[in-house]
Amino acid sequence: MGDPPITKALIEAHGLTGEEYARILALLGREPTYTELGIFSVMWSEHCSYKSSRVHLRRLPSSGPHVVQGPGENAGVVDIGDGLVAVFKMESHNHPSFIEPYQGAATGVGGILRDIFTMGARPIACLDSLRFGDPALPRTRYLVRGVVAGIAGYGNCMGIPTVGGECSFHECYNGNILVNVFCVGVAPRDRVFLGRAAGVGNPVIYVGSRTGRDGIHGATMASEEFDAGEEGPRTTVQVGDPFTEKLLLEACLELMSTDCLVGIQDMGAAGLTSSSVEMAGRGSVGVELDLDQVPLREPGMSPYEIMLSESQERMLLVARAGREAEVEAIFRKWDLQVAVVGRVIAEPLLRVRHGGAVVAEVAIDPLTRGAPSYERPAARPAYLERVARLSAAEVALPGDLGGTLLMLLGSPNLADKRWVFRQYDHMVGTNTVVLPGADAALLRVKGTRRGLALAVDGNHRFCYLDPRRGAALAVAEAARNVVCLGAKPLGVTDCLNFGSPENPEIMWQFSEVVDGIAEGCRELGLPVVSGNVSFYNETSGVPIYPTPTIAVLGLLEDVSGHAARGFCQEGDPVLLLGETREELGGSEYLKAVHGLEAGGPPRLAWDLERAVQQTCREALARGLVRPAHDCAEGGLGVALAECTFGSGLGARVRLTEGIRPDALLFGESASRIVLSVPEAHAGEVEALARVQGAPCQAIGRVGGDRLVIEGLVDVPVSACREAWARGLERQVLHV
Amino acid sequence: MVIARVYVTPKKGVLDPQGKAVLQALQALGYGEVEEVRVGKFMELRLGELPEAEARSRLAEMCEKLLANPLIEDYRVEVERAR
Amino acid sequence: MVIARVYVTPKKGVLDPQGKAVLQALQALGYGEVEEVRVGKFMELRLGELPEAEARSRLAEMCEKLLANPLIEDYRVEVERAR
Amino acid sequence: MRVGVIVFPGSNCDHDCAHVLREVFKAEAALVWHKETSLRGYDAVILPGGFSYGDYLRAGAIARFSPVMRAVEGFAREGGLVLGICNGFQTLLEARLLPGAMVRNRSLQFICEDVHLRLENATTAFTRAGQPGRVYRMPIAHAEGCYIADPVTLRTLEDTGQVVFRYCTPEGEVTEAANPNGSLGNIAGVCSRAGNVLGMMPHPERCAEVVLGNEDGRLIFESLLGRLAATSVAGVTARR
Ligand SMILES: Nc1ncnc2c1ncn2[C@@H]1O[C@H](COP(=O)(O)OP(=O)(O)O)[C@@H](O)[C@H]1O
Ligand SMILES: [Mg+2]
Repeated sequence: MGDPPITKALIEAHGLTGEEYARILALLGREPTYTELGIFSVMWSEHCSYKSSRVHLRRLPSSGPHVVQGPGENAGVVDIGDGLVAVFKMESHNHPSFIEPYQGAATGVGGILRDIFTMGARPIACLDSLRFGDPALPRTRYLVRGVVAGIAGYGNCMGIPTVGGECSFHECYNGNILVNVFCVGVAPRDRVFLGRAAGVGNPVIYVGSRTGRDGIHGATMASEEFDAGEEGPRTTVQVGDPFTEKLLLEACLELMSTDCLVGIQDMGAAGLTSSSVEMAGRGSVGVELDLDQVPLREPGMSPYEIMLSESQERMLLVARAGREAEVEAIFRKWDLQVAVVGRVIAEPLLRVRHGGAVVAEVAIDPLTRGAPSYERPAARPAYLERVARLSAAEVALPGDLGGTLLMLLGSPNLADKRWVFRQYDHMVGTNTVVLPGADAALLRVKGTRRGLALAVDGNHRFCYLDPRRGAALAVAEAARNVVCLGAKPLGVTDCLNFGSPENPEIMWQFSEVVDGIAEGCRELGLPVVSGNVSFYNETSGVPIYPTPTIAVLGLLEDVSGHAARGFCQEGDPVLLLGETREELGGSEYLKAVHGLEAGGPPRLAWDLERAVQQTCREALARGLVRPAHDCAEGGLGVALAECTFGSGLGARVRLTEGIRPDALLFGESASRIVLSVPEAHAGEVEALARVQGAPCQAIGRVGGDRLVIEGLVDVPVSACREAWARGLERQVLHV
Repeated sequence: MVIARVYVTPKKGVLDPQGKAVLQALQALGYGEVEEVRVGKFMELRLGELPEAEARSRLAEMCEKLLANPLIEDYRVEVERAR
Repeated sequence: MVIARVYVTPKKGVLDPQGKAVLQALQALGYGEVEEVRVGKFMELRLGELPEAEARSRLAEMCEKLLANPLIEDYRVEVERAR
Repeated sequence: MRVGVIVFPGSNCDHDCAHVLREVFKAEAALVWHKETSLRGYDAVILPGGFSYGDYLRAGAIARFSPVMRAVEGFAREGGLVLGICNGFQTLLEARLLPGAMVRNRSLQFICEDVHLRLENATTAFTRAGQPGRVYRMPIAHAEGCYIADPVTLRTLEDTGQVVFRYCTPEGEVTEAANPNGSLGNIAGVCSRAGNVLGMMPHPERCAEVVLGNEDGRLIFESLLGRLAATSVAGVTARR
């Protein structure tokens, strides 16, 4: 079976434009071989080359005193003290999860875990950010079940707890769900490994599972939109094997405790091709591969297939020459494949042999730094005019605000997500101090007194209405969530999910979102140390809403000093930090009750945001506060109800702002935190707020078994809890 | 009454982690003669009274929709009329 | 070469939550004619060259030891000589 | 006094168990690779939770044939203390060191959450620090935790006090609603006739530290280490 001739159709099928192909011809000075065409196509795919996003991502701040490794490696690294670093990153697996939810989500977890342990860090936690379509569609239910089971199936088996995340629903995801997974690991600061080849003559070693025909062209698939009618390309489903990955994790960490290793990288998208090329690129060397040595699952695989396979649970590493036997012994011990498949060479090129012949020889630079990079045209979308206006007159005030509160609490986006996270082992590793369901998760770092607080956030509706402010709000909220546990935000990773970059309106959204994130990070002093871009999230030309997912990692010096969960003491004063304005734009309430997605998202004043965060953190650090809870989707009404769920203790509250009652209860003004504090400490907290310049009002007291917001709402806590606890099952899963 | 047996197996070329683990376990147990294992599902369904042809076509539907995952699995159905 | 097929099913009287779930799902999908479902495992093994009788007895051992849990599962083996 | 924690390929609570033994109880603990064939020098053995061999086929089915399991069988036969937690329990069942079997949770889903347990037998080496009838809160995390056994076996277990823990309400009532996985008789843990082998689905190692907000799991480790200390003082530990 010979290679197909290089035709126009074949070039197109590889997602390469005429111009790009012309560049390949010029670079090689000849026609590429079939294998070379495959290599160019995956390396120049949007997924691997970031060709539409690179020029924009540069605008993100990526340095800071804690940063040990910024973007450009498999994951970002920040210093967390005591000689340790946190290694973290987020990845999307949107397209594969839409096609086969279980395996797509499972292999997504597998991929991000490898990104973390490839750097020498033992993963200690995952968080998942999920977006599904209309809950009324049977397919949504099927996808939710499959994705959640897939994340659970992989993460649980690996023994990495999934400690938090988000899960929401909107019809814009009917044809493109989002599955973004964040992972963090911890390593000694002086034992961080990089994806770098070095040392001419050093062996290039393949470890893990055998290579099969799975996922060939996964990277190009992630760079194309789906066509109407079909449920996506059918040839690329990869099946995950978490058991093998667990062995791979242990074997890699064992290897990393020796001094055999020079560089290592997982084989993710574009498999052997991207791992070898990227390692060579970072080390400014070349790599020569002999494909006859690659462990195969099926006989007769062509060099093209071997180079492009996306079989899971594989890593490529460069070891010191002469230490091959030690490396082999470790991987054999763990029953894994291990084979020397090549050498580091001085000439900066990738040379691939198969059956004795050279089947590809390409310079490294044009595949990495020199890959195409586009400043694609951007244009402000027309819809923005239409959705900007929101006239208060259009929004009728509900007659029964208590009933509205119950309805909101039970709506899919606000309801309890226990059905999801109870399928995740969130305690394995015995580090999880604050379990899923809080503003952020909290993990202790063994061997120290420290804790890591983790939160992921993103509000697609805000980003739809105003991409820049929506993105900034996401940064603010994720940071605020971490602060609600008393932690200091240290760094950010993101996952940017968008439609086709070839559409100028999408490109505009993207550029605005990057600016919004950059602004938020600058204002809060946070570096973006890693991230991921997922374009082409559209079906039949209908794109998803622009959806950046922001993850913030925060550090708590003393993990035992974290806040309580919910109201816990009868009689405690309830304080509100920040201020409630008449802002209904983009709220969950407008959408759920009035079917409206309009108006501008809430304003964001950075001075106020910082003052609120500072006050909260300082008050927690001094032990003045029992719980602190961020006020976000669903507004103050929902935030207060959420505070009652733990203990069942209610509250009586009086709100005095002279604004529309629905805005008062359900508006989503930014920069607000609800606190309850022991009576004796209320004055000190108020004084702290004054010093910081944060508005702080005593709005009521904890107590009773009802949530009373004077003149507006008077409902039993048990009714709130019931609506909230059963909402997901009732409205999404229909059980 | 109709009894149907449905056999679901991983598609050729698709990774079968279970099969791989069972193969290694058998070999470690001394069954070196075993060269390959694929692990799938076996389902027995009891259906009410209905013509065989209809049963077959209904079963094929059930497999496509629920019993098998056609993206990664093959299936086979046997139908038998009982009593 | 010997091809063996091993069918493992939950013993009668043993809980089969998977069977129950599949039954409910099928009925909800409109397949009201389905009255009972049992879900088990189906394994295909390829063995090297060995006499059929020996293959059978070795396979019975593999089932007793590993492939099935005789406390809760029944098994059945089919052996076929290929090519 | 030395506790061995067995590491099967796919074990993932091995480090957690060792951590509690070493850091919380200052006891000596060693990880024992599944290819070891001897348990000489250990005073007790823990089979930890996780997904040995990916839980492929049946949970614990493949691990049960690991070389070390021959040693575990011998160790148990001679009266050595063997504790199986979650996947370790499943492995002990597959190895027939404990009676009965596990099938999938009736919800067919993996469940991770705190449950309440009523201590039914406070005479075992693993529960002697507890009070019978007391309610403990511990997390479970499993997909195959529905314990089943034939009626005769069940009867015997009940009659001989081999049921050590039962799922219950916070008040200690054994009800259907308090049963997370469908286990017969709400059984969460059983011991061998001689009492020296215990299998339990809940994870005591996940709730043995103040910082994790729950210390109910200390019961198991305090009992076990207390027993070992007592026997070693008495000089009976000479075994092996
Ligand atoms: N949105 C982003 N913000 C910051 N860095 C990013 C972003 N997207 C990608 N990066 C960085 O670009 C590099 C390449 O991305 P990566 O997702 O690792 O590629 P691959 O999917 O092939 O592993 C990584 O270092 C990553 O952290
Ligand atoms: Mg990567």
